[in-house]
Amino acid sequence: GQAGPSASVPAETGPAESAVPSTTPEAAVESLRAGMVGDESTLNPYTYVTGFPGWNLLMLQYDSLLQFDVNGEPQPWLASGYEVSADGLTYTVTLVDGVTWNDGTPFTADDVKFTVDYFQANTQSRFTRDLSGVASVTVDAPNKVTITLTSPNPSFPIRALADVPIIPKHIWESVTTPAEATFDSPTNVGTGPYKLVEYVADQSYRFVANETYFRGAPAVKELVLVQYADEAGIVAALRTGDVQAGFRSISPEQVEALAAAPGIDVAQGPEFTTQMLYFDVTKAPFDQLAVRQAISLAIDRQDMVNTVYLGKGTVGNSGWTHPSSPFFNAAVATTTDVARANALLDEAGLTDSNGDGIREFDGNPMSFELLAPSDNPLRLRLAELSREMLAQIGIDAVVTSIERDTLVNRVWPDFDVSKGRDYEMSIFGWSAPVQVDPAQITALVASDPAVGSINIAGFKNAEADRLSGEILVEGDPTRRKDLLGQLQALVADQVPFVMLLYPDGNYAYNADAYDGWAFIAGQGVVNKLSFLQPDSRP
Amino acid sequence: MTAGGVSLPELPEPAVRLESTPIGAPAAARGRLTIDGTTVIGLVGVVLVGGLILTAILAPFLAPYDPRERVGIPFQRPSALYPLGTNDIGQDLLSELIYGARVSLTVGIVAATVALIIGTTVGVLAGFYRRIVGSVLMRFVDILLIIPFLPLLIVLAAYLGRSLLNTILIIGVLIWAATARVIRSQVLSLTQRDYIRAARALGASDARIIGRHILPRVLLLGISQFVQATSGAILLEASLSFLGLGDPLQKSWGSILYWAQVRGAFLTDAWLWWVLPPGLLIGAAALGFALMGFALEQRINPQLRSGR
Amino acid sequence: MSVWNTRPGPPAARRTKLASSLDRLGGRREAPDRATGADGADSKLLEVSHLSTHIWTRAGVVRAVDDVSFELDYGETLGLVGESGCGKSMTALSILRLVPEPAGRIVGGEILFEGEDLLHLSAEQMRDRRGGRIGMIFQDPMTSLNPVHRIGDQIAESARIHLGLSQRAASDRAVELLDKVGIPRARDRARDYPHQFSGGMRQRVMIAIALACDPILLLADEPTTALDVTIQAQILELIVSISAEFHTAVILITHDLGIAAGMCDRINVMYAGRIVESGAVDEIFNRPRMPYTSGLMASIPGLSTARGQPLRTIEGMPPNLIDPPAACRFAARCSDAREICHAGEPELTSRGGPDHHARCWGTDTGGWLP
Amino acid sequence: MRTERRSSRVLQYVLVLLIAITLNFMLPRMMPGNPLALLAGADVGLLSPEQRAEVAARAGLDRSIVDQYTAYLGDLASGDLGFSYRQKRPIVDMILERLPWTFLLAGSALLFSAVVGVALGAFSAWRRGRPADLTLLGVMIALDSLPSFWLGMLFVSFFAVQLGFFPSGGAITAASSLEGVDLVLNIASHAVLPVLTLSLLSVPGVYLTMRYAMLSVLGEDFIRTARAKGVSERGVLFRHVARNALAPVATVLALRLGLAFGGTVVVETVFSYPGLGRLIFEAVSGRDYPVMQATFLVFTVAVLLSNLLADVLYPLIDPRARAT
Amino acid sequence: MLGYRHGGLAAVTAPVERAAPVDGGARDLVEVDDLKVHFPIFGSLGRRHGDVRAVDGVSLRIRRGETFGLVGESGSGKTTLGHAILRLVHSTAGQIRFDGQDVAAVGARELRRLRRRMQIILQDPYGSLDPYLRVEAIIGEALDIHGLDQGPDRKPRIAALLSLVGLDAQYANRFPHAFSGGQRQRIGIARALAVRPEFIVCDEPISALDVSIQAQILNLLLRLRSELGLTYLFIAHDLSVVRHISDRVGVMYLGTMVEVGPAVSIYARSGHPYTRALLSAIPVPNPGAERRRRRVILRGDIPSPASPPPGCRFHTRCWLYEGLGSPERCRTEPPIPRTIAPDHQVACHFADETLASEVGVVQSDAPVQVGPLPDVPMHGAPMPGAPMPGAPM
Ligand SMILES: Nc1ncnc2c1ncn2[C@@H]1O[C@H](COP(=O)(O)OP(=O)(O)OP(=O)(O)O)[C@@H](O)[C@H]1O
Ligand SMILES: Nc1ncnc2c1ncn2[C@@H]1O[C@H](COP(=O)(O)OP(=O)(O)OP(=O)(O)O)[C@@H](O)[C@H]1O
Ligand SMILES: [Mg+2]
Ligand SMILES: [Mg+2]
Repeated sequence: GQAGPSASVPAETGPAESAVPSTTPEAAVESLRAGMVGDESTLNPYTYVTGFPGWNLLMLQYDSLLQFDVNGEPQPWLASGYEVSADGLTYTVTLVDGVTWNDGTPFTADDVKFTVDYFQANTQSRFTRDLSGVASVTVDAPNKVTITLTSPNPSFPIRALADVPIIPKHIWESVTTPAEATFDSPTNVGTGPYKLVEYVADQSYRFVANETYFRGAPAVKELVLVQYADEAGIVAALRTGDVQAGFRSISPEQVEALAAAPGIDVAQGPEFTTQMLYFDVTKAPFDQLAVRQAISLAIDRQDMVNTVYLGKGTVGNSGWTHPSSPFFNAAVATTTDVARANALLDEAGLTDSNGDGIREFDGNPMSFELLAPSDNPLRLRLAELSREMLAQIGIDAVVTSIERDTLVNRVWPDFDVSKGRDYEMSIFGWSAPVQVDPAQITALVASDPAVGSINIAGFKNAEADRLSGEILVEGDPTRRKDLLGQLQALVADQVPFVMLLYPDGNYAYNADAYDGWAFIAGQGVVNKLSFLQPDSRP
Repeated sequence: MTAGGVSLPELPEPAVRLESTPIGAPAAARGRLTIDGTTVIGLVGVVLVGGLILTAILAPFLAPYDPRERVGIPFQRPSALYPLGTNDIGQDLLSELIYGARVSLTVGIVAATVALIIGTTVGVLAGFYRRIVGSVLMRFVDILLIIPFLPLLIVLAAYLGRSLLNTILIIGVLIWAATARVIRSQVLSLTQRDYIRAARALGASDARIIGRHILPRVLLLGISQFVQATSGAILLEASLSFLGLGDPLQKSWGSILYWAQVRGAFLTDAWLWWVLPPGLLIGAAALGFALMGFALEQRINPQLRSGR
Repeated sequence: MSVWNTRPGPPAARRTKLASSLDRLGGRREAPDRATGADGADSKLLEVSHLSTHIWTRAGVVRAVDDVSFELDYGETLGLVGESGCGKSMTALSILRLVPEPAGRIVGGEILFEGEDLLHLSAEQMRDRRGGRIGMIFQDPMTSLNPVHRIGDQIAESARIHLGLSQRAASDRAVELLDKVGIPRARDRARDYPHQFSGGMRQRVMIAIALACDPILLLADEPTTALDVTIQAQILELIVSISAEFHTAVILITHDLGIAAGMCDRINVMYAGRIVESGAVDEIFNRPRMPYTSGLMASIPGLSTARGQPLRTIEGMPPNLIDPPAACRFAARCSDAREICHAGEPELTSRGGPDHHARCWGTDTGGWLP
Repeated sequence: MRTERRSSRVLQYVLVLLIAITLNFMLPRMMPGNPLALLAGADVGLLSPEQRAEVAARAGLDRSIVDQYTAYLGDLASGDLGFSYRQKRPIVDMILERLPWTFLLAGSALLFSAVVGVALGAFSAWRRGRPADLTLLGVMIALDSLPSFWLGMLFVSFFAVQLGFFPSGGAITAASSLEGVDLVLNIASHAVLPVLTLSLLSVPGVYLTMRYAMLSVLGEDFIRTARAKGVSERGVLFRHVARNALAPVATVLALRLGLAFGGTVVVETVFSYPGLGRLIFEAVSGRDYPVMQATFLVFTVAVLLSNLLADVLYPLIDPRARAT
Repeated sequence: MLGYRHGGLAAVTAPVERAAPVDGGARDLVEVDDLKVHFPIFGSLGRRHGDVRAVDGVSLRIRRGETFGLVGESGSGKTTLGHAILRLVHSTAGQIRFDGQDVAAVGARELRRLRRRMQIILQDPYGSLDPYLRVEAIIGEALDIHGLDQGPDRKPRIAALLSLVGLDAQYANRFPHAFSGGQRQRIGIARALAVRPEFIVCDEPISALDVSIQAQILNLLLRLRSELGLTYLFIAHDLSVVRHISDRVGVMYLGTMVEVGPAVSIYARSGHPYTRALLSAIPVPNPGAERRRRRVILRGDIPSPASPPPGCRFHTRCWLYEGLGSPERCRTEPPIPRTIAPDHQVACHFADETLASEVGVVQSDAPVQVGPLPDVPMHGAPMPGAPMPGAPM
């Protein structure tokens, strides 16, 4: 699934092209009902379920030290500012004054130190990971903390300061097993713009506005989230007026139909999730560069965007990075050329010697199993289209639809790339954070499992390893961008995987009911900015 | 739920007798109308099933396009070119529907065959070797019948993965229990028949008695069970496919509905040409087999024919 | 131990204690004098004439009862004997208009019961006769009782329908009847269900049901065939004593000539849907006029037949009732058959005694009818 | 003999329950895929091996299968159904929250189909062989042949989306502070479509059972006895035929009660109804082992209880089964 | 092997091999000693609730060439006894020897050989033929199992068997449903005869038939016996039939043999109150005799064979017991069989009192002459090879 973004996009990239008109609501909306899919449990840092929208909803009640603006750049929030030491190891953070928890207790630097210590002591996969590089936190003053890292980490503000919710010491210090503690209205305490007042499992959440929010009272006084079994449920409810917004990206085929419905608008924008075609490059014939390049050339990415996503997506760049990313290397070209692909294969001696339309390698037909997750219709369709396109270059892809978890287990056994892999080809993709933090490209290609933790293709390239090492420690933004550009070019040339496309986010809502949505690139409209008065937004 | 398909109820120990009514003894009273009605019902079933089987066989000649080929732009409304419009990636829906008959009917018939084979074997063994083998087998059948069916199906489908073969096997393996029960009770009563005793007295071996006297007798009953199981299996395949537990890449009626569901067709006008036809066809196929099964059962079970 | 003599006494009018007590209980209408009938000595209790009942089957129309006529006097016991499938049960069911519909239908004739043609009664009126004036006992006591109702209630149901008794009165009456048919501890047993009774006891219950409203005619369709020989004797004794006591006329259907000989005043022998011989019991047994009747009797190894000697037999089997021959229906099996026998069907004509009729081309004197 | 019969019956149920419990434990574990993703959240791939091991240990997944099994049995015995991986809440709570909804759906549907099915079945048997019977029979068999999800989809599409008569999903308008009659009406309007779908699909079963049972009773000898007693057609039909047909029909209905639970899976999915059926489907697709086990168990117990009910009911209706 | 083509009827069914009696022919063909057959009653979980004592300590001898008649009420264990002799049910205790061989002890192969020498004819002519097989297959099965008359011999042999029982050979191609009850019973007899047995258990072979047909079958059995030298165990509940065909008669009650003796002796001077009751209960087709007869009606029903009454099993229904003032002996002490006439044993404490009673004594009435009897030779005399006249259909 998707995960909440924890990285920034540069200022020059606008949010969504079809930017939501930012009106200034004169009076706050009394109540808004939105549809969602799947239960997110009691919505505290240890119990929320998914990265999206779980984390996004969690952050309605909690705040982090930094907050993304609509352009996706981290801005001061609970922290009024921070300074980084020259060696990149020490962050000195100043806090905003006068913030209180929604139970009335004042927010102090102790809460920040407590939060870091607590997440380090009690594993919460995302936040513990974010904070794993922190050596120590010291409280310098009630509004000042110093955070010391073990090694320089240029991504620290994006991945930790703007991502980790600050939790109240006075509540959590007595909690020993956070994942099993029962959280309810009195214990669900945060500094955020909303307070969760009612949770009916599998049915609904009710948030009420925190009228004394330090950035000003929210524009929507009551927010009700209604759970539906699937997207269709939300769409039906939007049409019948049961809800006024959908907290889930609508699939492409519904966009036009919904946009045409009276009163309903659709906010569209880039989301940084990816759809990719993977192969096991440790196995013949995918270990041959010509084969990989031919496959990349054979795939008509535009056709996929048009057919499967009905145009609601961005064509994949062969260098992997989204064109909207500030680190995008515009020099990396993506081409479709079936003739050249065939020529490449012919040159490599992989010809169709028996005339059955399928090429052979080492006497074996180039026929491979192409895995696609059975619960993801769009990926299944991408697999079908891939089969069709590969057939043109004499490669026979047999599409096998298998259980998502089975697929993951074969492609990525035990989530540990050092354990090898058991597949030939697969449609796969990553959640938004992987794309948002530009440094994550190293995780895709580095051969050292500690760095290339999601290198599920088994790609191994000395140049890629070298570039990766440098990117991870380079503090200088320009130099870093240059290194990232080099790595993208290398990926485009070596084809460790085929980047197919980036789907768009499409959020339907009833504009008559509420129109103040803020679309954060890579994150969509489900965020606290959407509910703050425009002047309260960063 | 669609669990057993047509649930012709199983009454405690169904008294199924196959003997032709002895000459001279008053035959079970039969209403003329009932007989005619049963025949009509059976014929309707035969026509439905026959029509669909013919469609499946002649699919390449009947379908305007190759259902795997993208022949138009996605989500088209019906037109002269595409009588039922196109699906989400531009394949012709009518062609999918016609080819879908192949998968749906195959799954139904083969799964029912699997069930028939297992059910008959278990039923005959349990009925013939009543004591130890029989009670062990029947306890097993009891358990199979008690375990919540759909959940088990879902878990098995998830475990075994998606392929046509697996779908067939899962359905077949789960629906034989009912057949086994019916067959067993028939065998139990058969083994009490005098002609079995006579064969024993002649020195016939068990194998001979089963092969020559028992199996032919349960065959008709087995066929009626088979026909009804087919109806159930077709519905199960559709349900599994719809829940995404079948193979969505197989062009079956159930998977057409799956795609209609996941691509939101029933929220738009498309339900008329994308949702309605496959559902009706599933219904028609299940109905055809159910009607045939019903008519067969009426013929076999004299209790049903009586009543004055 | 009870040792008894089969014959009821001379058919003198007797009202029993039970019968009169029932009258008191139910306050039912007074029956006409049962000895002679309402209209004097002339009229019969039951006059069946030209009754035909057909059954439609896939193979064709089975003429189960084909132009059957007979009479029954008040208090008389009439035996209906013949081979399986000859139409005995259908005849009885036709009288009650209980022929299995819609396959079976009475297609003609008239059934005068106490002067009324039953075939012209409304369904409502007919129901009133069933179980009221006419009781019936069926062959298989194991299946003829409703398994889910208490014995007492099943007996009481009749009484409630026909005598309009209250629940209480009806169940008292049921107990009384149970006692009458020889069920010990009747009051307790009335609360039992049929499966708690043995075959013989169930047949007693059936008799109690049939007698619940003091019927004037009892139809007994093979009431003992399903029972063991010692139980058979018990039931036969019961029927005899009850019919004598209530002065009920009985039509006893049986294929056991021994039973017919012991129980009946008159015998009708049926063959292939027709009555082929009828007469007083002694006439039939001592001077049978129809080769079929004598053949039947000769086929039974009696205590007086020579042991180990071949018996006389009737070869072949009865004709198909869908398409019976236009000739004497027995001709094909008759060892004495002549040309005429195969040519046309004889009428049921008077033989010897005034009340002895036979359907045979042969004459009393051994000659042949023209 | 009677008590012995009963005790052996109970023994049989215990046996089935044990096997079901074991199966429930085994089946989820036989499934491919790793529950770690769920336990650790979406970012599992970014965890270090040590962190992963810790997460697994917290869920007891590091122990041997035998240990896990005995722990599972022990917890069950103490009424503890475990903790959801996904929702991180006691499963007992989750099930208790959902049970009433499923009861509402399954119960109303069963009631509805029982009344309609029995009435129509009796009618059909009474008019046996006539056009009315045959028409009804055909309609019922046809209804029985329709896929439930499809019918549900059409209902949503037609009654909810196109016509807007009923809500398209859910059990109650969420977070609406309704009270009294409004609340009841709200719940009722949400239940109409799913109940209708479930009912339409279970009416044929009841109908066919009733018709079959009545027809076989009609052929029995004792019906002839009743007629010979002068019982009216109505009396025959009600006092004798229906009374005898009741036993099998009641048995089938009791058994259906258990099945109705399982039958809600598809309908609850189509109508986003927050019942047990949807819970199990969600648990299966989310690999929430403990929830799967617990819901399986609830379904199994439901079926067992309904079997027990049928066993208790049968002798009450059919005195022959009361044999001493 | 004798050729069916050359010999007469005897050749058709003569046993292939006839073992010489072990001790010079003096030995009885069937010897049953203290036989018990109990059927366990199982509960729902396979628990045993008790036993139905279908046969509970029966001893009898059947001599070569004789017909032993067995009567008794339903459930008294007649069928079970017959089945036990053929080892169609397992005997719980006791011994059964056929021609000196212990039937219970032989192995499967030997059992097959034994079953060629003994056969059974079943009561229900409708249930005893597989309705799915043609007559040829039904009779042929007997031949196939034992590998008799295979190949070209098979067809004519089946035809010969059919004509032996009075059926047209062309019927071989028909299915059983095309036959009447009597004809079916003939097919059943032909099947039994196919293996050329010496001994046949006739388990109520005529009870299900119409009177007219009963006589045909009885005649056929009589004829076969005389021609083929068969030994019968003839089970019936109709005493007059048993008397007609049997040399000796055994009377069973609730799993025990209460009286055994020559047929004539049993009918003339029965020493057991139960036999007397049975005799008195037979209705005879003679109104005069019926009118004069004194009957004894037994009270109550037959007790359950699962819990038979103690002492004499019959005492609960015994008319004599009542008449004698309910002596305690009858309730406590099972009667030991004793001889009251040559070859005639009775198991009753008060056999003498019974003998003295008039109850159930059959008055010999003048035979009802109903026409000339067909000219059929007497028992034992050979008969020409033509089938019976007047074969049906
Ligand atoms: N329901 C029926 N359908 C078809 N034929 C029937 C039916 N009932 C009876 N018959 C036929 O009607 C004829 C007369 O039947 P009926 O029952 O009156 O004979 P029966 O003399 O009572 O014989 P049994 O001694 O066997 O009772 C028989 O030929 C029988 O086959
Ligand atoms: N296979 C069996 N299992 C259990 N009980 C049996 C079995 N066979 C027979 N019995 C019981 O054994 C007793 C004797 O039965 P059997 O058939 O030998 O009696 P029978 O004298 O032949 O009676 P009938 O005259 O009815 O044929 C009966 O109570 C019967 O219920
Ligand atoms: Mg009859
Ligand atoms: Mg017997």
